[in-house]
Amino acid sequence: MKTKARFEIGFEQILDPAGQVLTKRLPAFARDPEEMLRMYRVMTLTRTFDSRAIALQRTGKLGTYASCLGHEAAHVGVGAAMIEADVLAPSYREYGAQFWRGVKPEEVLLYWGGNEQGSNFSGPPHDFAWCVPIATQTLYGAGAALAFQTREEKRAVVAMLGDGGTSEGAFYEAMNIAGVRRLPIVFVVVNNQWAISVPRSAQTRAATLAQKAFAAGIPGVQLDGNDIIAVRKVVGEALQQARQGKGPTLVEALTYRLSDHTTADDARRYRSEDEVNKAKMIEPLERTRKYLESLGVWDDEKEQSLMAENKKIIEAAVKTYLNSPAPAITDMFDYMYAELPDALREQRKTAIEENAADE
Amino acid sequence: MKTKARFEIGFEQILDPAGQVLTKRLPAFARDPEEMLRMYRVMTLTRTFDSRAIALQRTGKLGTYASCLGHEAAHVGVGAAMIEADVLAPSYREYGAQFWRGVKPEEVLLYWGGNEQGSNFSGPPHDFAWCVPIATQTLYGAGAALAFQTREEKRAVVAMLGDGGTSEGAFYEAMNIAGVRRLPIVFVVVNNQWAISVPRSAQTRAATLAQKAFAAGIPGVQLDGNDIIAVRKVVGEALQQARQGKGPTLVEALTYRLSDHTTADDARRYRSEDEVNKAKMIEPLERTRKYLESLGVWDDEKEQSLMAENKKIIEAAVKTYLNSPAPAITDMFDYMYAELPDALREQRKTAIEENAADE
Amino acid sequence: MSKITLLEAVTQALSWELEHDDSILVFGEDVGANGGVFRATDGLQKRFGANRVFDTPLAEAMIAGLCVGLSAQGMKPVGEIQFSGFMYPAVDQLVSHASRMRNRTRGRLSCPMVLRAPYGGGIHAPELHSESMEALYAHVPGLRVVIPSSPQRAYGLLLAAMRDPDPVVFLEPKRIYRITKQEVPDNGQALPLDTCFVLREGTDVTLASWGAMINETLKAATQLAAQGIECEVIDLATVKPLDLETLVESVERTARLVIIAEEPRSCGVGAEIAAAVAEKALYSLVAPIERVSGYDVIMPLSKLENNYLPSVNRIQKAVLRTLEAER
Amino acid sequence: MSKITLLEAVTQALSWELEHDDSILVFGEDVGANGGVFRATDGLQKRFGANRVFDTPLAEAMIAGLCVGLSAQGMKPVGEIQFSGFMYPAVDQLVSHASRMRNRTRGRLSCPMVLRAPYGGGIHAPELHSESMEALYAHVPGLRVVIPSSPQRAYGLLLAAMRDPDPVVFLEPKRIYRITKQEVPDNGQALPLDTCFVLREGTDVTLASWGAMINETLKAATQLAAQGIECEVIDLATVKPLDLETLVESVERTARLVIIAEEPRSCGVGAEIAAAVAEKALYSLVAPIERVSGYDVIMPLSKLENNYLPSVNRIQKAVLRTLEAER
Ligand SMILES: Cc1ncc(C[n+]2csc(CCOP(=O)(O)OP(=O)(O)O)c2C)c(N)n1
Ligand SMILES: Cc1ncc(C[n+]2csc(CCOP(=O)(O)OP(=O)(O)O)c2C)c(N)n1
Ligand SMILES: [Mg+2]
Ligand SMILES: [Mg+2]
Repeated sequence: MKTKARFEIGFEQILDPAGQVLTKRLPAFARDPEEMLRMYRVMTLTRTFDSRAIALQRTGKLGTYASCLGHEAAHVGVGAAMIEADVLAPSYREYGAQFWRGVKPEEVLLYWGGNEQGSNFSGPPHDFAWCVPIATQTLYGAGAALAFQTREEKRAVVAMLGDGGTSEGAFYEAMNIAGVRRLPIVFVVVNNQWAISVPRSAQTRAATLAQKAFAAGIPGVQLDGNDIIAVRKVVGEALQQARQGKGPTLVEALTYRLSDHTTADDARRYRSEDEVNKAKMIEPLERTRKYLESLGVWDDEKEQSLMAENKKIIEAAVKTYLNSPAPAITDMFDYMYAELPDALREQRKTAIEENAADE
Repeated sequence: MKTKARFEIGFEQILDPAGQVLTKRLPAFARDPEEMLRMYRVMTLTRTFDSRAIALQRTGKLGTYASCLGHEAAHVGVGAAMIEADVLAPSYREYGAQFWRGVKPEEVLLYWGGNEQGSNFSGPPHDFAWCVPIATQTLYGAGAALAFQTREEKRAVVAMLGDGGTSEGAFYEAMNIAGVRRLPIVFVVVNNQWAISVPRSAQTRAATLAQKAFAAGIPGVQLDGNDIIAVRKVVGEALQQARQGKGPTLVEALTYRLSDHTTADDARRYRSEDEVNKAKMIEPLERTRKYLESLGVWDDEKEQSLMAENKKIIEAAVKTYLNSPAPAITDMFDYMYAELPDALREQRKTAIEENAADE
Repeated sequence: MSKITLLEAVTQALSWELEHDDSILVFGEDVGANGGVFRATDGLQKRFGANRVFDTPLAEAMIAGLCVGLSAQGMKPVGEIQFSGFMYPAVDQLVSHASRMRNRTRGRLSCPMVLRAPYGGGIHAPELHSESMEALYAHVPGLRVVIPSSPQRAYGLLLAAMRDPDPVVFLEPKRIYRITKQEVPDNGQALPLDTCFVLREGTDVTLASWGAMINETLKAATQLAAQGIECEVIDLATVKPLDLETLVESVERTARLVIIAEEPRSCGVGAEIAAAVAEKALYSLVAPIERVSGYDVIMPLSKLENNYLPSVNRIQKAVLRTLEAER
Repeated sequence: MSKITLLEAVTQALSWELEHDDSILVFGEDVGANGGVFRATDGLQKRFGANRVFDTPLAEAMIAGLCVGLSAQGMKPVGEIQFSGFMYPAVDQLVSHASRMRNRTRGRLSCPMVLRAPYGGGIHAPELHSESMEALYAHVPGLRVVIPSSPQRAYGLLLAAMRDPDPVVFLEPKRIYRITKQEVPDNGQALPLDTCFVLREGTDVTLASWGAMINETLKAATQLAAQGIECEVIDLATVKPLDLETLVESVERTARLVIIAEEPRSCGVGAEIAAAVAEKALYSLVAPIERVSGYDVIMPLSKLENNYLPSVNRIQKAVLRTLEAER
């Protein structure tokens, strides 16, 4: 048999778990302490937010919540790699990327608190809201990319999904159309090793998720998703390529879901503490802090004051959230169509009357 | 960047367009003139059938019909590679494979003539019927394979689809589950270069369709689909592997759709005669005949008597088809459920009365 | 002015809007060089270029997903699903996103998109090429479902759909794609959505229908008129949201309603009309509302498809039953 | 005998059938080690092994496709879709194959499969976790749609579904998964499909409902009884095909019908019941049939979900309206 075609998957890592730099060619942003600090701030803020959100849920003040513990480098790295004009099509736990882009913590809380207003957020108005049906965001992400390509705008889309999401047909269809039309889109698979209780190994026999790109004839690359420098660099370059009309990329970011899947889940049912503890050893914040320390711009005191500042920000957000008004009953009708159809008028009236009667 | 994984796609061809053998290691069946003749008979019968079916359609005696002109090696090769206990999950034009497996030409005509009885055919009773919604057969094919695996039966499934079908999400989901559970299934993509009017090049940016296997971590191989020896050999080996619990394979068979997509299509609207003429030069029957001649078992006289025999068989089938009774009105109710639910009784009565009134 | 078919009216509407609105994109399987398997997009790629009118790979979820993403980002996509029987992979994007984007984001993003598909039986096509499953989409909150039944309404309603700020599933009754011709001025004038069209006025019984069955309904009305029975014929046109007012007003006058549809009976659009009209006008009804519909069976292949589709005769009999009925 | 919840009744039925029928396989996302996100399959993998109870990759079309292929080849698959809001990718296999296999092959192949999913609102879950879209499946010819409303019926109907020779979509009202407990003898006894259950007899008005709303319906009936109004409460249980006979017989006695459902109103199962009952029993009705249903809006997130779901109060008011109505 002749060989017809050959392929390979590369792996990028710049900052190792000890905060050591593994390359001589650091990207410019990584040599800029200000920029690194900016990222570290959002990463830590995200973590503070996360534990506060879980606490709110535990005390009945928030609905089911999907933690992002351990994903901070992958998420914030993606946010930092984007320009404002780009569009983020997230799944449901990429708060780090969204905070970077201007979404407010209280808006995330509103969403998980069961108020649609949370999705009318302060991030870029063109960003998509959270996407619950797994992997479907990759398809409308491709549609958004096609809009920019058609209008010849120098903008790109980041569609984010999980390791589990790579099993959905939608994901392949999205990569395929992106490849065919060279759409300005970067697919970021945040491989946190688990899809609720299903481990990565049971999700597919593919050795890497990055190689799924070959199905669409687009480039795929794997990287250390706990290394924010690698994430921002690779995703940033892919986005640049995309904006320049050079087509899509699939990026697989290896990380680990340190929390339960959501507050409705109990991960002890299906995975060992041991595995989680090992993953904690290579989590993203620690190595970033060490790197900052190695740059000479960080110390314990600064760390403590940052933590205090983060706490203040999040507490203020929680307060805003808890004080925010309940949505109006009529909201459930008034955003169904641009204009309320006659057919809904009577139902809307019934809902108002019902509510009055209940009170 | 480090290299994490490498892949390659092989290409198999044994019989070139001139009927020359390109290998020293011919498979046993290819050295057996009887077996080669058996395949040639079904290939030519299929072609005779095909042109007769088109003629029937043109004269209003058949509904829309999907021609298989040029696909005979790919189809019959697959049929010949299977054992009776295997299950075929075809799309809608693999009559060659089906004839080999016992489906009668008149049954194919019944189907395209608008009579469901055609799908209650004489092939293996476990074989699936024709599948209209593209690529969906790959998923139930995987389900069938799981049945055999669960019952520890030494049987495998062949799911056949087109180049266009490889763009559907269902196909990737099917390969993925097949990979995960090492299901006994072989996916055969008959790449005839066109999906109605959409050329292979517009379907995906992937260099080969075989490489789509990498998305599922299963082996993929490309072959000359006009070379029945390559088809039967590669698919046969893949099936053997599958039956032995060694997992699935994706096979891409390169061929060319020499006809319109269906009788409802006019391919002159979107492709050049030139391209079609070139494809005719490498079609599958000619080279098989030449190979038979080189084996010393074939000549013009035998060819003529085979053609006459084929014609007789097909004319008999056409006659049976044309004389077959129309389905009963009640058929549309009586196969909906194992037992007719009360809710359908009245509708069934209405249909009978309506029909009486119309006459 | 020369007369055109419903199919040509579709092409004419697409053409007009492509010409007058830069944000319109038309795409789907085989819509480019081939001009669509029914030729609904014939000549459009040549005229407007392959950036605006193009073939996609074979993937319906993807076509719908492109529509969602494009429309949320300021474009006006008109996706084609080759036959409505292949729309099922697109259901997820329609139900989970297109219909929800505006509500989900409290108006920040929306999906002004059109998903077109030929639908319905009667052309002796293969399996899954002849179904009438409009009720699946009509049940989904947030969608509009529009079905034209004449060249003029095809033109006017498709223009309206393309200009509508919300997602529209536009189902084209392929059985009448080429059956009747009408003068259809190419003036860019849309017809209103969410509105029934009264095609024939009458006093004895109201016939409500939509899509290709409008033809049989009008034929039945004509034949009944010869017997002195005056039917009011109403074309729903937008089957979701429903223009109930027009229907109820008519039934209050005629006291009788027959609903004619190709769809399978259970939980169909016909069920909704019957339920809603009876709610509003029970005391006006002197006879049970009749549903002359498809059966709750798989749409048969061609040999039996005419036994599935409601006939003129069946409509007439239903009308006569409502006239004979007495409280 | 100790009492169990509806959820435990589901587990018990799966368990029984796994034990007594080798061809049963149970699979879906997180059904293995995790025992399902609601624990419906808790302990089953341990007991019956990972060959018979297993996790699949995350792909609903695939889960449905496995069911189709397995059942066509002699197995009895019970697939789980984690929430009915994620069933849309599975619609294609359900509509294009599961519902058609027997008819397509004139009985040669068939699909005795069950596709289970938790459904409905009221547990303050995220988006797409609370919808009631049973009508989508009820509209599809060839499917059975079964919805239990008590532990006993969950056990008996799920056993029946697993033994049925045709495909069943089995929707489990998650709001009442853990609300009531009943004694449910684990004796492998199935209940009949295609049959309504009369939960309370009454003479003044018929209340037809299914799923979780049965609870509010029964509450309303109890409260109304205190006012001397006797409601007959009927649980549909199988919403397709419909046991119309029981419904019509009841309405002929009570002359009034109120339908209570969580689903969006338009083209719902409620519409079919209203239309079908009015067809058969128009002259028995002294009041318009009332539909107390969800609205034609996107199921709201938790803050408003109770404003979407029909309340006991709303049911009572509808009943009183039918009692006040007069011809
Ligand atoms: C289409 C669909 N199926 C199932 C679910 C239920 N569900 C929510 S999250 C999840 C696992 C997702 O895993 P992964 O893609 O790896 O993302 P992660 O949660 O790990 O970030 C599942 C099965 C869903 N939301 N959507
Ligand atoms: C899901 C679905 N979408 C669209 C169609 C309409 N259609 C029928 S055949 C075809 C092209 C198929 O091309 P390919 O997969 O290459 O198979 P081929 O016909 O060339 O054998 C299309 C688009 C369909 N049958 N099913
Ligand atoms: Mg994951
Ligand atoms: Mg092809």
